[in-house]
Amino acid sequence: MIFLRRQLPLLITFVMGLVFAAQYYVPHPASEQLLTTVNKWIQIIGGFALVLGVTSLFHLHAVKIRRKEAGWGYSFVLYAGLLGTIAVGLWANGKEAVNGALTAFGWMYSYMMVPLQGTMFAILAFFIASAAYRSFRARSREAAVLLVAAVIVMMGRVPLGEYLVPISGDFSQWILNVLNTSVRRAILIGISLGAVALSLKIIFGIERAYLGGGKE
Amino acid sequence: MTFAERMLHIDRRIIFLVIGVCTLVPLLYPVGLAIKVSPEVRSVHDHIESLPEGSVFLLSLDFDPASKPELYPQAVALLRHAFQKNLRVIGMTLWVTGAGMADQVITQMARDLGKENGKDYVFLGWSPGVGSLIITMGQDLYKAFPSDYYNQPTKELAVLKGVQNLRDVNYVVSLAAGTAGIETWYVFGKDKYKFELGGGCTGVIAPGLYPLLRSGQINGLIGGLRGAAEYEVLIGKKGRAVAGMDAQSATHFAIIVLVILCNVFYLSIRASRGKADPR
Amino acid sequence: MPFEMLLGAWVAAGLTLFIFTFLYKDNPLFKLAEHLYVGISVGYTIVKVYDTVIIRLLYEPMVKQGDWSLLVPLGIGMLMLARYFPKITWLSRIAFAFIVGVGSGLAIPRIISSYILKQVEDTVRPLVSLAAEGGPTFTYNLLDPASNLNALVLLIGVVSVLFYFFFSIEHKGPVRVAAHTGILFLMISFGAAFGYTVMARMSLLIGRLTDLIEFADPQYGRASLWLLLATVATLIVWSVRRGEQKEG
Amino acid sequence: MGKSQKTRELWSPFRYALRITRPPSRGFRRTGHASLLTGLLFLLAWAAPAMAAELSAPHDVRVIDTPSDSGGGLTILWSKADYDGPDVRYQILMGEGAEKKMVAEFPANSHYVRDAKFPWWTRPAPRGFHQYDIKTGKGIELKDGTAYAVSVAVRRGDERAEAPAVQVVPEPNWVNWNQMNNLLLVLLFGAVVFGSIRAAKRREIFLRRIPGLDAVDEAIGRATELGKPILYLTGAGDMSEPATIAAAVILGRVAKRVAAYETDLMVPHRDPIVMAVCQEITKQSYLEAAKPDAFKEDSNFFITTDQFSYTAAVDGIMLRRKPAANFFMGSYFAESLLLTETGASTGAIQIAGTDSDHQLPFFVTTCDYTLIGEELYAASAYLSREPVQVGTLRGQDMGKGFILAVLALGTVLATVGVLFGTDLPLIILDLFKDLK
Repeated sequence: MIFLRRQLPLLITFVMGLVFAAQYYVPHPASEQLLTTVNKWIQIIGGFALVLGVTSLFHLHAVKIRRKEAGWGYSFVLYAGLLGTIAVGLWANGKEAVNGALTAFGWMYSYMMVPLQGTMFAILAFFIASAAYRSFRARSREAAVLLVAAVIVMMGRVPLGEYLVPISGDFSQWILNVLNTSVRRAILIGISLGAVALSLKIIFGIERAYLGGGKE
Repeated sequence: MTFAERMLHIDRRIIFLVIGVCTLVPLLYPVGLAIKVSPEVRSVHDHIESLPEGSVFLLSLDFDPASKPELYPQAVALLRHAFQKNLRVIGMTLWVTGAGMADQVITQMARDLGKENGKDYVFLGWSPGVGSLIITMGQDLYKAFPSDYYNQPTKELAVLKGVQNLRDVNYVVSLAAGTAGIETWYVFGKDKYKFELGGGCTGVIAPGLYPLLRSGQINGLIGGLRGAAEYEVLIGKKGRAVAGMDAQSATHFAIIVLVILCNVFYLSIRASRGKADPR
Repeated sequence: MPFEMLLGAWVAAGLTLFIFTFLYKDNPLFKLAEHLYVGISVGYTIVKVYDTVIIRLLYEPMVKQGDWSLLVPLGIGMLMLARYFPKITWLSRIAFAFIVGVGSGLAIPRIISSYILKQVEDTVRPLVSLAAEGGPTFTYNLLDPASNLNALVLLIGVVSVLFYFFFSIEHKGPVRVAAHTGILFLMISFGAAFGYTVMARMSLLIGRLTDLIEFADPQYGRASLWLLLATVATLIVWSVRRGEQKEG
Repeated sequence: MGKSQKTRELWSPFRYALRITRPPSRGFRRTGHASLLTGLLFLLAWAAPAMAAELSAPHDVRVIDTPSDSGGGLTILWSKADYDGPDVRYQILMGEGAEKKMVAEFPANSHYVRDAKFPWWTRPAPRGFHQYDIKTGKGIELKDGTAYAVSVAVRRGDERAEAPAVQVVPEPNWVNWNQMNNLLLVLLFGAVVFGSIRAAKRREIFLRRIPGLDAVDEAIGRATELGKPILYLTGAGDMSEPATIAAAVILGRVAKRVAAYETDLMVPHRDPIVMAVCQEITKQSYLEAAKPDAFKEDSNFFITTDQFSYTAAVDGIMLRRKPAANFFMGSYFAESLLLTETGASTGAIQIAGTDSDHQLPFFVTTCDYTLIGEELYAASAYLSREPVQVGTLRGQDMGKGFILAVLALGTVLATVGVLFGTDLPLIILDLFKDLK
């Protein structure tokens, strides 16, 4: 029993990890086939994980409604949106359009999902402005450098900027292409080493946080 | 609290308002700031310009509502240009979720320019298959689309007279928000049936399509809202995209001015208090 | 104008405005849109997962093509639900172990390839190039990403930022200088990325506002205008009533 | 095009008969260290009759199954010739007799082995040789295990010369030798990491202070003073991402402090598995802090997987519950700014840590402290002081040191290569290339 509980998961991780790391070095079609199959499997298993999440969401709002917490009425709105979408979606067999004509599910997607999502994104435009006002202060040399770079790039990306300061377009391009690339590259190298180290530790059973409960 | 301090802790809703106004006003009353036209946009325009009246122009609107802000203005500009040049326009989409919107833009533009459905243009709608659909169209257009979006039999349409398959199409432009788009049209269409192909795409995927442009697989590329604005400048009809670029300039400068102001206030406070950080 | 499009315009314009009210203050209209959004998006994901996973990846291949090997992922997926039964909770670990094991294995060689080798390969460039007549020269055109000067700047940037990320040595002496240069590079890059993103976000805002302007057209029954009025009126009423409640 | 091709083929026998042999090209002598096999082939080609004064058939033609591929591919190699230039064209032909067809035609100064990016350990012929790969696709189908006849012809205007066809069988391979440098690095780095973990178990390893971390305690303290809750986000990643694991480890530390002070903790999630894991971790922390009763199962809760509806909900929580401290650890996308700006407007202390480089600018500008990239991993090691974590960090530092050395040495070697026109530095440089 102890073996099943503690060792079996580690063994599975170990075997799967080695097999799929090795898969990369094998160009044979059999190895490609293996990769496609397991990708499909992961997708299926991931689908079940959603059940966990949805149950948690249902539970959270059910509690809110039961306890009549502040704003519990909105939980009903949430339920209505959720169940309504599912009903409409199943009715349309999960298809947004049939023969080029929108289904009710497609209608919900185009006229509810897309505007809601797009508007949340658009709110970022306002927030980015207020963030700039609040935090772009030349408190230190570093902060000054940051704000100057931001201003140059903002100038260089629009017609008015290119018109007022003709060099700003090329200069902002240079900052983006050379300076920005070098920094992102260094950050990437660093975090990639971290990611590889972590993956190795997971495969060899040294890191077990993903199993929950940290140490045991 | 001094004036500068008050200004530093200004209610952020005022900033929101500034940004909102700076976006909305240019959209409603475009100024039309000069926009540099890039060669890749110009080549799409010049190709359409070079087509004689009555040539067949196929516009594939391969995007869904999520990419509307960038690709819709491109579609409007291209359709306007094609209709003005009295080309025969065929509209279609490879994205099932985009059919309704595509129909809307074509109908709207045709109405604005006094074009008649079936005679000057046709909207074929969507049909499954993506790559194989393009291949079928390359062999026989009427097999791929026996009827158009409004269920009119395509064989009887005046606009399609003399058009058997994709070889009879003079220019194809795909406005794409991803795959099932420009690459698809190249691989399954242009490669085999030898029509000229142009593209338009969202800003996000544009860098990935530049290799196709450099190798001549597509003859031009309209990238994002900026590309749409350039096209509008070329056809001399400044529309949403140009207005969008004005709005973009306005907001960028609003932010730059805000940043400068906030530093002026900040530094003036710091000067009056010595070196202490007035956070 | 077909009815569903007209209705769509009204709904889309309304929801857009409701979300925008968040800029003023958290309020019932935003909360309504927010909860609706969460509901619809979860519902949408459930339908899509049902359609792709249950129907297209599981049911059809198993029943129509007799691919019974899919019972394996089905079984592993079921194990995940063991979390709900305290006695057999440990079974769900098998599912986690499978996913994480495959993920880690796949990651290692691919990360080395595209984030380490590829990046190193592209940073290691000769600092001289051959001129047309054959002699070595140093090209310093800043606008050409492949020029020697840019190769040098790139190298300095990568090296100094890497120095900043050393954790097991003290930052003093030359390391300190390098790490400090690294910080400057970091800040320039952050500033540039910030400025660049401003453009992308503004395009989205422009897109939303363009839609609202379109829906203000008479053919949509001036949806945006009427809804804007209604939204503002609701907000005023709400603020007044809340003010009264606070006083009372 | 097809038509003219046929005419040319009709003509070729005559031209073939009129040819006079001619010594091989200069190019071959330069790459004189060719393998024994190439040498033999070269002799064969030398012996072959019928070579034109102006245009000789391609020499040393060798056709092999494309090495390190998944099958359906053939590689043709032949030496370069005097006449290589833009006006002369090579043709690749497949099949025999009437079924012979042209697969490709290209200028004779293109398609060299050196363009094909082989590392030195798998290069099938000297770098000056020509190379062409025939692959399944684009109207060609090569079946594994079937023999194909392939030949190379050269054409200048109307002149044409063709080398004899070679039979070869395409096959899939079991090892991609081009990527062995990748494997070598994995093994090397693995050894370094495990070695330093062992070292860390035996003795203390120095870690420099990370300034953002002092702020963690400060933030928890302030929340307790104010009697307000703490909001902790673990990001958008799943449990196999290092950032998420680091976020979960740091959550464990934060939860322990929070438990000791009996402050409220809220952890909204986007990934159900991460939620499940974090629940366990939080529970454990409360146990360790000897406050198991204070643990609430629903302090970790799921909202939705969708980016913006999640954000809208978390923003709502910030505005309604007004947490005194917001932690943003893990990986983030465009939602970062929506979260941090809303948080800032409620006056909370904000501490972020992420390896999502594209979101770092927003965290850096809007949060009080930000753990940049690897600092996030370092923070979890610094806080836990576990030998495994500390040792890993040490191993990563050694990896970075190694890469720094490669960058410096590599640049010097590459420069020397250009200055002296030599290929020798490639022996080292090839080891650090990403080859497919």
